[in-house]
Amino acid sequence: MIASTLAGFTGAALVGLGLYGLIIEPHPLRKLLSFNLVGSGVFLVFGIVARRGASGSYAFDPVPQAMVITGIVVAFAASALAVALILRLYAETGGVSLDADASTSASPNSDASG
Amino acid sequence: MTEFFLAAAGLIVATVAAGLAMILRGPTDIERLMSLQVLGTGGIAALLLIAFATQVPGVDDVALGLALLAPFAAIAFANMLRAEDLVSDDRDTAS
Amino acid sequence: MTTLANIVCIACISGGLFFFLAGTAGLLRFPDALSRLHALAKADNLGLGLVAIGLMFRANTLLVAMKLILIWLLVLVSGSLTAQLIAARVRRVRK
Amino acid sequence: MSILPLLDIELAALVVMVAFGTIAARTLFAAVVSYVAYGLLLALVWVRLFAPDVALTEAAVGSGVTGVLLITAGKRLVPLRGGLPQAKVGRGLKLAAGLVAVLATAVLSVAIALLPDPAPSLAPQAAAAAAGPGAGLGNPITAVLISYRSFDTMLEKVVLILAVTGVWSIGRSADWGSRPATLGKDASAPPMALLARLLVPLGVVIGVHVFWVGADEPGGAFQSGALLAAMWMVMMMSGLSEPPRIGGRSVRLALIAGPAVFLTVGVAGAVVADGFFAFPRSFAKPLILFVEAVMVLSITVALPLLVAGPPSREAEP
Repeated sequence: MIASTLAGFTGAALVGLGLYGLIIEPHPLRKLLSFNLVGSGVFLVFGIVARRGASGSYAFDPVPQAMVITGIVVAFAASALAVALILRLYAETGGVSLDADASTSASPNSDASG
Repeated sequence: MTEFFLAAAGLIVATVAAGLAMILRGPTDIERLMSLQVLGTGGIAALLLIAFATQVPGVDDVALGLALLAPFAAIAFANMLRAEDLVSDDRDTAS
Repeated sequence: MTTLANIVCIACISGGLFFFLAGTAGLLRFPDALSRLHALAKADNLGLGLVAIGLMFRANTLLVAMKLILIWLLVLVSGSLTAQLIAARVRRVRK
Repeated sequence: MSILPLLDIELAALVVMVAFGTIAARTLFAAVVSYVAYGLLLALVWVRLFAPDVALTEAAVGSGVTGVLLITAGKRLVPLRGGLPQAKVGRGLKLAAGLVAVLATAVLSVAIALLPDPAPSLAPQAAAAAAGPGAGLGNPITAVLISYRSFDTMLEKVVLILAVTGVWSIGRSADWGSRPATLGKDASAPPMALLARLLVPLGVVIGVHVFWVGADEPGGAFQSGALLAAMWMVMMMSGLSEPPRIGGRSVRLALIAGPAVFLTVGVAGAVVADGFFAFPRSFAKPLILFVEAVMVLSITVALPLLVAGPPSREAEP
């Protein structure tokens, strides 16, 4: 049981780290990476719920474990959509920030002059 | 025997994780790629050792999957290296 | 007979451990990329190979033993070819 | 005194350290390499939690394919180098972010420490479900996925399809019907082509094997589909194959085949027998394997399409 609780605390730490990165990283792809860290931290917390639910002949509760697998696939689908949005934003505006000031200062034109 | 497997797994993980210092240190992306590759191989070894020690069923297939995925990531990263000039960190952060 | 098998198993895994250690040490300490690549190959080929051979003594079925060999072969093939890719890239940068 | 707790502590510490490395890395490339390493270590943790199914999914989808997705996106953003939003992050914001992070971690940790004992478990129900409609499958997770949460599994495939639709819709209207941008720009290196030629046939065999044993052991449709998708992407990245034209009928058919067959079989169960997915036990295993095989096809097609991105006219020769 110690192993699963430890993994739970690891998951909690990952959520914290991911949140921090999500807030302070300026690069959108790295924000996305941080977001995935939060996600896997949550999965880990959920995973220990599965492990703690061991009963009978099972070493784990299969229901949360199956949901973690689904979660990983859905997280990937969301990441792919986010990447596509970021790339289109770049193609349209030449920048990758939603902040109006930041995106003009980061546009290729002003970049070449400055 | 179980304890020996676990100790060996722990040592291998610790060893290859030391190589991960190169991901932060560099100096170039080539070193980062290499440290990832050694982690991949060591990870497979550790996975097999842990699985044999703790009797988790079906891990041989997981190890097979990892062995397939290690070159998968390596090809993608190597592709990335050819696509752009190899930049050392200094130029990257200076820009 | 089983004691002999155990001894060989422990010897092989210890050997694998040594090569992982040596490979990572080389990766961290060698001066240039190509020598590091050389060190990396030791961990890939011999490190995982010896661990796999050691574990084969503990495999319950022939299928598991075959999978261990397949894992090693996969890493062997992909390791040498990605090393080739990386080395080609290193040479290009040097020119 | 066993060595096992030490190993667990080592793995946990390493996972957190590498996650930190992902955030602290100086370049995007270093961050993505860290992230892939992180996924690999996390897979080891999952094996320690007796979840090899999750370990394989995490390694394949969570780390491998996501890593390739991000590194490909980074490559496409290359012209941006130097033009990144350089908004300096102030000390105050860093402090606030750190506070939020610590708070979230603390709350979660307390919640974990206070988890009820004995833990509530759906395992007995799952065992019953495994004996029910999903019968004939020895792997409890597969049994759960196929019967206990049959709708959820199907909807999750629909999420993949929705994501593909979303990614395609984000492309320019003028580009509709063309190929996505290539994954292997100057991948003419002979070692890479040789690696792909050696790896892909082996990978397909392993993928099918993982699917086949998935019924009774760890493995199954997700994992198998992810491995096969990775093999297709290896072919794309080494220049042996190009992403398909998105207008192609076969591509679209392969995408929706999984959910379509799933629904058809389920509804047929309601019509022929006495409920959704209700079939005679002798029928169950071959039928479920058939449905899952089509699901594998859909996943194998969906994942590389998500990585390849929206259609782009520039990809045309």
